[in-house]
Amino acid sequence: MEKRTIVAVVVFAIVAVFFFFSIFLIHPFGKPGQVNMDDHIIANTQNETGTNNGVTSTVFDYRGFDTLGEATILFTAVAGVLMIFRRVK
Amino acid sequence: MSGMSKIVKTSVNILFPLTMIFGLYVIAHGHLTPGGGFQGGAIVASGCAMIVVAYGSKWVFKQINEKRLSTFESIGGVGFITVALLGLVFSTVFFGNFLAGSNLLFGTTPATGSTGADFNTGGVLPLMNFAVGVKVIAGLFVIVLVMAYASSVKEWDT
Amino acid sequence: MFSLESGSGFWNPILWVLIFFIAFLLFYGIRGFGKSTYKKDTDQTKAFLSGNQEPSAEVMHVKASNLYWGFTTSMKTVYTELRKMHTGNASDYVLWFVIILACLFLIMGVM
Amino acid sequence: MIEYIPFIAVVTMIFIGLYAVLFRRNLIKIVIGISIIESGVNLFLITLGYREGGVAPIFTSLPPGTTYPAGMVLPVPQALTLTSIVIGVAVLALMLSLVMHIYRKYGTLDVRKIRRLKE
Amino acid sequence: MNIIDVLIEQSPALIIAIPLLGAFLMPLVSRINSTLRNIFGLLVLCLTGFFVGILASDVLANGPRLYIFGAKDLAVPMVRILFEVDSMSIFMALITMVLAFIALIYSWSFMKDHDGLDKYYTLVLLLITSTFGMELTGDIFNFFVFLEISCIASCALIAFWISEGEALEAAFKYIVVSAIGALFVLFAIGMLYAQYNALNIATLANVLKYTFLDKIILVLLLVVLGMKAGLVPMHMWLPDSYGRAPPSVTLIIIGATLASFYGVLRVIFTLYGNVLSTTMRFSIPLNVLVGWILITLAIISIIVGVAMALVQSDFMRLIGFSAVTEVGYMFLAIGAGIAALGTPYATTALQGGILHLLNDALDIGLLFLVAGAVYYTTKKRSLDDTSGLARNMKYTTVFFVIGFLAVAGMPPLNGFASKFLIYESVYQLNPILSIVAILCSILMLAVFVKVFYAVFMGPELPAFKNVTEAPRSMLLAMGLVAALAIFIGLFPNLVIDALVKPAADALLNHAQYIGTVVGGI
Amino acid sequence: MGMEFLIANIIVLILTVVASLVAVLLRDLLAAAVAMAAMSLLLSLEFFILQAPDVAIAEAGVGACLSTAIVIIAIKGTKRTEDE
Repeated sequence: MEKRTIVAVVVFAIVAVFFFFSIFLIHPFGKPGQVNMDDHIIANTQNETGTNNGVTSTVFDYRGFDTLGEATILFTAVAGVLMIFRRVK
Repeated sequence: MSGMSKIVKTSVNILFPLTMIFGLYVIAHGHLTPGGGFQGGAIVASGCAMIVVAYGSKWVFKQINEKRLSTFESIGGVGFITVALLGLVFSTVFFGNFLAGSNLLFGTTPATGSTGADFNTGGVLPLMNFAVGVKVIAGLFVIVLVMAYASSVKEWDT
Repeated sequence: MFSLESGSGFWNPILWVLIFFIAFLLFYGIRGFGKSTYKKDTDQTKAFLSGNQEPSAEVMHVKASNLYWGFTTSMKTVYTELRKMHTGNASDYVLWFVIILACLFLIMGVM
Repeated sequence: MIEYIPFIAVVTMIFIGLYAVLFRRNLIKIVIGISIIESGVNLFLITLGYREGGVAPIFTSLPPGTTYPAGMVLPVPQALTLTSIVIGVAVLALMLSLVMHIYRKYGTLDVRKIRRLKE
Repeated sequence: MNIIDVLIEQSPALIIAIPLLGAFLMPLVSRINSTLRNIFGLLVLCLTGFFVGILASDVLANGPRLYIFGAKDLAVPMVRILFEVDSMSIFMALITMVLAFIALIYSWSFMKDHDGLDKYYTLVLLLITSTFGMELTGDIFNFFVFLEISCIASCALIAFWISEGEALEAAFKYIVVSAIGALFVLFAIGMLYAQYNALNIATLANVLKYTFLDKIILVLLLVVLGMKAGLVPMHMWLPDSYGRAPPSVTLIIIGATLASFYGVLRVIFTLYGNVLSTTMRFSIPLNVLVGWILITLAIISIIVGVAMALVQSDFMRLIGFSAVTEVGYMFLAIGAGIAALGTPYATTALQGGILHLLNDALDIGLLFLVAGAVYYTTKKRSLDDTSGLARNMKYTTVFFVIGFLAVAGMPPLNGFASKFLIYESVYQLNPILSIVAILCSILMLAVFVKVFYAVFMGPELPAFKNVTEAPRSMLLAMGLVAALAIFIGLFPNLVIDALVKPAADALLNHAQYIGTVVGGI
Repeated sequence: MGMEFLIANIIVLILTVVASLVAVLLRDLLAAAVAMAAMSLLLSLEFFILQAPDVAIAEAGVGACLSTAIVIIAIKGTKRTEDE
């Protein structure tokens, strides 16, 4: 085996061990610890935003600015793709 | 990619309106049922991608060019940010939901708890859904179209 | 005034510029003692290479890669390692990232 | 152990993608690897938001007898994941168009041969 | 309540909204006329600059300012996205603003003969917006979104010269590295969310307990943001992309890189501000450990950057490697500041690092502008092919001399002022570090003397007999940067008192940052 | 946690991981793209199981349909096999 492969495997193993170790410290699946932010959204989505869909109200109202960023990302990607495939004189 | 066989074209002819309607439904009912601007836009754009596959990108390019599509995308983006800025004008904060609870357009508040689907709710959210829908349809379609065209043309940069 | 305190010393650019200016004046004065017969663009100023013709500009041009030849040769071992490190392979870039990640994980995990 | 299985799947997917990036030589394979990492992270976010026995946070014709907020899954991770999915497709499109262009210029997709910029 | 108060109150949102709207409108505007497009771009930037200016004057006078998106008050601080602008953020925003202005003025002539300029200006505006967003935001997921926008926009701009294979290669490498990095950031954000159910930086900082998971998160964020800032040995993308992007864009990409550096500062000083003095095993406090990790990487950056710059033969790539060295100096100062947290020279080090951030942007930017002017007139990249340009490009030569003396830290230019603070304070921590830094600074001078000889001095080659001076707008841009460099060099204390000290205090005073959000519940 | 929920979860997750592994290991790029589409579909199913229908629709539309289309277009524009 060449040196690069050995280094990569060792490093890979270390990072994998740490990742696997750390995910067991997250709350068990299905039992989130603290939920105050999300409970607030679920409880108030109907009377604050007038929306039945909690996810839509989060996407467009509570975290609407992220969605603007997301739309911008798509716009950026389109501009980038169009620029890369432009015809050069 | 050039056009495909007649069977494919016919089936796409049937499937395309269905996809279109489903996607527009998902966009319009984003505030009531699962879905929204992004999801519906992605569905419509995949319908458009089907057209590109069946008819070939050159044929599609003759119908609509990428400049017009990117104009649509700009309009969608400007619409989205305009709704957000209207929030700044009417309720003094960027992204303010100024229509919610005002009983105007989309302004009614639904009953709390499990309710039926009242389309006239959601404040500015349906407007934003529409703007984002237009933007996502145009954006994803133009990506697919331009890439398909570039891969079908052998030497496009001279 | 206008001086930058660092806690253990100070740096005053205005003072420095003043001293520099005085030094420049001195230099200019000394320069004035030079020969008055010196004229530009005559045979006086031409390069004299044992009577040979002056070589053309291309020949006289020392390429940038040849500069500091001595330094790079004496540091050859360092530079071979450094060049080996910069492979230009996109996967290796990510590999370096993962290596640093692993090192810091180990350090922080032990601590 | 068994209740951690989604998290284990997440980390496995991240490392499968990282394996593709580090050891595969084809550029498109590298792009696919990045896409798999992204899917893994998306799954991670959704998994964080799941609440045992919860339903989707949508009030339209809610199943009868649902208590809320305790009986609903968390909406914020879903919103984050939506953003992340769109980011993923944007990055994918840009990367693949670069790959197509690189193929025209270099005539190869081997990552070891695409290194005119080195040292 | 007069109109200026309203404007100041709304300015954090408008700083993002105006360039974004400009970017969305740019494809439509550029359809009409190319001159109109240039004027429109400049107009958008002027308007943004006005808002940055009034926001800066307010923040420097009255302390941090909050902006909550979608709600009037802080009733539900956990849920909404908010911008928190303190002196550090506004300092970064001012740097970005200056760089953006200069880049746009420079582009006017530099990009004149290219096509695809509507996309170019759109992407430039998007990159500027995303840099502002990264600097002003107070929400960690929003930071990630803007990081991703800046990564995509930079990648597209690096590939602008699509007819060169190397530009595409550099762009691909850049996007591979930054996409993976961004995904790890998202993973870390997920872990933070899982533990504390919050995405707001101030709220998170308030409740952070430094568990094992937080260590993992800290490492992930530090490594990714360090990579995006160009720390050795994760710097390899930086010379590639800096060397192949159009120089006018490189200036803004430097701004985006510095925003990542700002992210490192934010993570260490604010997000982990409360737990920095936690003692760990072997009774080592966290700040000492993190500080020395950063110092180690910084010293390696300084040495590797300058050593590689010495042997480069491509002009822009050489400047790219010297940018790595400059990043190393910044990290050295910050590392010393963290390792010695609480002592008076730590504050000096921090001030030196923050001032060096500004100086690095200006000096490296100036050198890139000069390299671009040389490329514009001669169409040559390699240092081997150029010679004797000083005869015909007098102004450019003067600007280059200013730039290289500043980068090498020669008095009385701005580079010296910040390096002086760094040397003095790092010397108190460990003299060897300071000596290495000074030696590398001297080597840096050698690097640029080589460039000076190869490009501007030397015999006049016949190919460059009738080379002309760079166009006027490029000279104007270079002149502006050079004037700023000289001004900061001559009056460093003015800049430090007005901008740098508040920024350093804002970083150290994380209690104020947290209290602005959490105290308002 | 219901037993059938857990079993469905585990099966879908294992299939997802297997699909991603296949997508990475296959030498034929077109097959890898199809495997990626399968992975996206399974992932979308998993999102649906985890009560995230919004994300499931987005993943099905974007991940399984458009991403695959883009990858296949890119393979058409370059070449199909991985070997040199």
